[in-house]
Amino acid sequence: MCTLCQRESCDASKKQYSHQDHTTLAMAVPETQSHSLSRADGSATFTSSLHSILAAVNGPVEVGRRDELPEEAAIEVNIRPVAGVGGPRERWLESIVQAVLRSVVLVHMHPRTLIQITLQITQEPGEEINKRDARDVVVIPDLLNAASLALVDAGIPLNTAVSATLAVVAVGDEEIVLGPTVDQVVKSTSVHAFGYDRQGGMLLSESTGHFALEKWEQAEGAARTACAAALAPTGGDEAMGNGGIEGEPWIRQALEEKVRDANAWREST
Amino acid sequence: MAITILAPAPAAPPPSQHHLEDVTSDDEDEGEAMDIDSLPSHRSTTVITPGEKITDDVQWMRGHGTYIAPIDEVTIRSTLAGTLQKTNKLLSVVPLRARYNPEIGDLVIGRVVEVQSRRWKVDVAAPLLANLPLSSINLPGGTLRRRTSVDELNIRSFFCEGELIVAEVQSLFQDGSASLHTRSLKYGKLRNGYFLSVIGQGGGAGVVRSKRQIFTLQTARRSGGELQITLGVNGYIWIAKHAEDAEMEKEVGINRLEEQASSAMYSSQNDDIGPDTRREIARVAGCIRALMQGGVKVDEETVRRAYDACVELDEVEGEVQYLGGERGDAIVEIVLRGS
Amino acid sequence: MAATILVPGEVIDSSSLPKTKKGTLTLGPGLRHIPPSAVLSTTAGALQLDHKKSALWLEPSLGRYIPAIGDLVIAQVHRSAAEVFHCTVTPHSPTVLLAQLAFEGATRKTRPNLKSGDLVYARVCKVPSRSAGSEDVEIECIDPSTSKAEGMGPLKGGMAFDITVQFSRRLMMGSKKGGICVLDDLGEKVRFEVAVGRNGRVWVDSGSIKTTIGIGQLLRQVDEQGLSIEDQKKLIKRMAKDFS
Amino acid sequence: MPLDTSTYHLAHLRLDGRRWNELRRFHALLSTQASADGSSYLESGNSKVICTVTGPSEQRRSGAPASNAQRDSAQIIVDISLAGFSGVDRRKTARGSKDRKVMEMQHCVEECFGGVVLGHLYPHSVVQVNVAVLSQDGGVLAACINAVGLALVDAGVPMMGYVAAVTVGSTGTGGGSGGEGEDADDPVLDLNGLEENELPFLTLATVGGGGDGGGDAGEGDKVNVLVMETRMQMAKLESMVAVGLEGCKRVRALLDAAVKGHGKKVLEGKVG
Amino acid sequence: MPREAVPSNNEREFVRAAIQEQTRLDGRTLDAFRPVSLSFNSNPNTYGTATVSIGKTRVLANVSCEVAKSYADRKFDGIFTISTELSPMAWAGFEVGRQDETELLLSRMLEKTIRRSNALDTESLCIIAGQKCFHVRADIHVLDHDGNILDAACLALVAALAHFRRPDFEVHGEDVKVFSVAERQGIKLSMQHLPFCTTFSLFPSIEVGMQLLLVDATLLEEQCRDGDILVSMNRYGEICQIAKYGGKQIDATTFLATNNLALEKVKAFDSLVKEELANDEKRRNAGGLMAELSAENPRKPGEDSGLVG
Repeated sequence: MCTLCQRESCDASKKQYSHQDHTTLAMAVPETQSHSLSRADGSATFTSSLHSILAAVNGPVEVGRRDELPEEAAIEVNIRPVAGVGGPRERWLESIVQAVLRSVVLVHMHPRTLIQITLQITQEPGEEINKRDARDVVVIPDLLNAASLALVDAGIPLNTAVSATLAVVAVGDEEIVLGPTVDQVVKSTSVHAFGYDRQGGMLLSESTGHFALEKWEQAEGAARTACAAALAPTGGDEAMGNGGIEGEPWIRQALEEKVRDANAWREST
Repeated sequence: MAITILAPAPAAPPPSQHHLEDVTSDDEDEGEAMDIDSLPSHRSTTVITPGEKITDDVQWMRGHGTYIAPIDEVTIRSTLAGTLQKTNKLLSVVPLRARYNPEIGDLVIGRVVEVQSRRWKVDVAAPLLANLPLSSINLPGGTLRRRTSVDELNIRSFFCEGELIVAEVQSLFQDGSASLHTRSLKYGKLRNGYFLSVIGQGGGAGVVRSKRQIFTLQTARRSGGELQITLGVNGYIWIAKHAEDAEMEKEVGINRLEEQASSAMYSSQNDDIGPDTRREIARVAGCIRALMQGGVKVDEETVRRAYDACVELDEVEGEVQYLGGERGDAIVEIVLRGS
Repeated sequence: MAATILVPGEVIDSSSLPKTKKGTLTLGPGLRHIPPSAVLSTTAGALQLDHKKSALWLEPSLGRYIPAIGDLVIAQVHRSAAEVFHCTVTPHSPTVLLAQLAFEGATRKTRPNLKSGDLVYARVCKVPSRSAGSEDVEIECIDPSTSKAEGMGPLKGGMAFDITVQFSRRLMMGSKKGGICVLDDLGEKVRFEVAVGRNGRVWVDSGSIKTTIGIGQLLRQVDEQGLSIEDQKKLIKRMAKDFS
Repeated sequence: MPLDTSTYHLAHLRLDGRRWNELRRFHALLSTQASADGSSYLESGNSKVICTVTGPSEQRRSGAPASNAQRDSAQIIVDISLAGFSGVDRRKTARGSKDRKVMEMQHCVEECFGGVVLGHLYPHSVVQVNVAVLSQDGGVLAACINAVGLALVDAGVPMMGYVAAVTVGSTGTGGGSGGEGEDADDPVLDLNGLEENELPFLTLATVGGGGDGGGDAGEGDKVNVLVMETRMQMAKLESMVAVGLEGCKRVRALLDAAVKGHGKKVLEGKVG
Repeated sequence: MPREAVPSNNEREFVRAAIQEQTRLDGRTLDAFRPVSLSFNSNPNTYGTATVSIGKTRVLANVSCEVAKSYADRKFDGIFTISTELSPMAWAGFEVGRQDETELLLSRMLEKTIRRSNALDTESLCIIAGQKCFHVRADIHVLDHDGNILDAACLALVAALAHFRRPDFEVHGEDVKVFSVAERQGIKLSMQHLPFCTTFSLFPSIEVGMQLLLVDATLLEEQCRDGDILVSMNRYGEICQIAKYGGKQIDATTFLATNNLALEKVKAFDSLVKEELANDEKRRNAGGLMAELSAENPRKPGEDSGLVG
């Protein structure tokens, strides 16, 4: 997280810091914490430069008759905003996240059950973004990342690991910024949310704002590389994409650390 | 600190049909523990109320409607409002009114509310639904016929949801719910009549267990024919046209009779019932309602007496269709006078 | 060498698969087979291999307990039906079935009278599978080969503690393989009965409330803090004073 | 407008002419609704409540079967509805969605009788209680509790004793600034609607036997319900509860008289 | 639709027997809380987000505010609403969108403890009488449920309210200018007192008919108890609310005991909130940025009281 930018956004009158360190592929590494809750089967905290999200997964649990599917597990996604009760915006976000997760979770392995995912937004940017429709799109990658980490923590069988990121096109120089700060979102012409599976297959794409197709392609390319990087094997020299991998494989690191912690006893015996 | 609480100031009670003393210092209230030994061996006539101390004498055993206070584990207290009944050393409280509690051998009328794979769930006005297993009914084609899987599939052809049956309580489950049977010619599906419920009418009356729960009543009108009245112990009553042909068939021989009866047994079709019969059915129902209203128990004796009284009053004071209100009171009065 | 750590959806290199004569591999939790020969991870974990049994699986198994045949579990009776008890193995999951006759010496007349909320120690004997056409999980309190209880049956008294699924697995593995010595070491100091369920529950009865609570706290502490054998021994030494 | 308590101190009388320890007129009837298993009608001053009891009867399985664990005792379900004309202001309430305050009252009555009814005698069954508040003038919760108790007695549902409920208020320094003027704190019993709006008050219910009449030491002094929702110095509570306990005893005697009177009438009507 | 999870008979009997021996599963005494911690969101821009942990129980309270139209019948008051919604995140037994008993009681208790007791001075939220006012809304998110969510929620909400800063505003005739955080530092809400709730659980004592009181019950203890007494008060010993809904009957004198114990706990909560508020202030002031900002926009004395009138 860039403390400079955070500080700056609170004081709009003084803009003397540049964003050079945030341009193009380099993105701030989000903070994650696995199994942050005691009751839920799986949980994760995910903090990006914009949001902080707490995800909890319960499942497979008993499903109500109405939602029961004979051949697969039902997936229920619940998004709760930090202020106010959920409305149409949350229902819409839920439908997007649910659609992605349905394609990722191996639903046929637990037929006639329910996998319940609750995403609690615990911190979100203030009014600056609220006024724009970008507010809805910016949260999607964070929701997806949080949900997928919690699913892994809950041991729910998955088709693939998931990685998502947000890309914005800056006003003026039309630079692509990944994992932007509040300020960068405010000063952008378009906002794009992308999600990929481990092979780089696209799972999600939501955009808002004015942009040319070519800009979108550019953003998509950057996002794809960054997402692949997030899942890239640590220490491996596998080349992915055209250029070298920039950014840390933060998702893989988070997962590996978790596995290592849980398996520590094995090493000691 | 001694605090005295003043009783409400007496004021004119609101206009209502029943006038209860607002506050009574219940003049002849026993205050102390009552003298149980002096009680007659049947019921006492004083009302006991919930939580009231019955005795702290250890010689008594607690029965229905009582509990032992956990404080001293000796005192027997009432849990109901009712009268005390003493059976040898057993003390129980008979409630002024309560829902029907099934007992083995009770003749009950019930309504089928649910059909399950091998049994029916029957509402008999008890706290829990009663069970009627498929194995406890007479199957068409003779009592000796084995139950087959076809019968299980055709379970609705015997009794369907919403239909009324008359049955006997065969056994009780641990939770107090009843298991019924209809393995007798007098039991089975009810047709050709009128259903009446006297549960919840209160007053300690209602249907009482007696020697005969089913009886026929010759109506005053020739064209009215005979009526068959079934008084379910659970407070459900069925008043139907008496099936005359049943008498005739008795001579045909047992086997044949069973075959005959069984075919009709599960029919849901009503026979033709003449207007006079219908009127008499309504009259009996009116009489029973009047009895309930007057807080009189319902059994063969009182029903017959009420019917006679009704006919008599019709002759003396002119025929009245509605048997509530004054006419009802008059009927009750005659019934009570006769006893 | 540290085990390979996989994230969901990775294909396991065929060279690292155990060699097998018969050509059959046994896949454990966290893995799935995609015909013809690909083996994929379904969750994050370290790849474990057993060349003797030509088996491979991922460790740790995370999340909610999923019944597998042969597992010993502590189940809670939910309600009784005509022929079976409906039991819960993990809260909020669909109930599993326990036949009323699946107890040692049970006949139609002498079947155990279990009430809602009672605990049983049982073995998973059937899991849903499309090939077998079964939809429910079934458990039993009897070993069908010997018709004996073999330690299974209703658990009376005592206390059931919740532990993690992973920890219950280690407890079952014994002190050597699982790296947990608390039960063995405690057993030398105090008398108590214990039943470990793979579903993340452990039942303890020592006859004394204080001792039972102490054992429960000890287990929880070892579980939550992931104590090493040495730390466990130290902890027991410290707590042993309270027990005596 | 604060309650004018000046005259109270002079005459020791309240707005409606009662003394501090005086109950309002109490009128109770049993078996008022023929269609229910048990019913009651209760007036406490101008608060009027009607109550019916259905059951114990089998739990209706709605939707998912056996979603609830088999209950080993009867479940009491209370539904309270405040008639639209019962209060001073004719506020239109949204249909379907119940006021949380009313739901809290329902919960309170359910819990209150859950501890008194011997429910284990009726496993997996339901006692449905419906209360209609026809007129509100203070002590509505207390009136509901008293009425439900009578209706349950009428339905023959076994109970450990009566539940008698009453409200107690405290005059003097109303909300907040306690400390000084302790001597001005006088408890007042059975508040009417006006008093309830101005004074801190609590609703108290105790369990006790019919014949006790307060004779047995300790018996009947067990508190079943205590609900208070106005800000008040904690020092006041003791005297209020003490008055409330005595008030409950008195109410219990009134309830008992109503049941005995009803019972007598019933027994007279009996044949043979 | 997850079925309700009830503890087994073994657990129930054991917990109750242990409490009769004055022991609890986690080794606490009957009148001890689990470790209580309170933290505020460290983001310098965010005010009014407080997280409270009591043992494994965790509750997040978030206070937000917007300008709204005042209610016609309460012209001089602002609007203050509290919303509680339980989700399966905290416990799989909570259903989405269904109001259950826990939720009902939680919302009623917060309402009575904080709103009805006027902890927040709603008159200070008025901008133009009868027209505009602030609508302060508090959202309670229960994140992890291991019993005693009420005490935790109450503590979190009070702390969040005390921490929150509403935007400053200026009135020019009919026009209202509301300043964003960037323009002017927000203003603390006017809290009249800080009420807290303490929940007592009832368990049977060895003495027949007597009860033991337990504070801060875990979820398992809550499921095994005979009843509860909810007491809310502030540190001056003013009771805001007492609720004992039925359950086991208790001696009247028990309430005196609960009040005294509650007062003790409430004082501890009170100083915890004040201490953490001070810590937070210190942290925010570390850079001197806040000091600088507030110096730029000194609040005029009596600013808002003049507008309310």
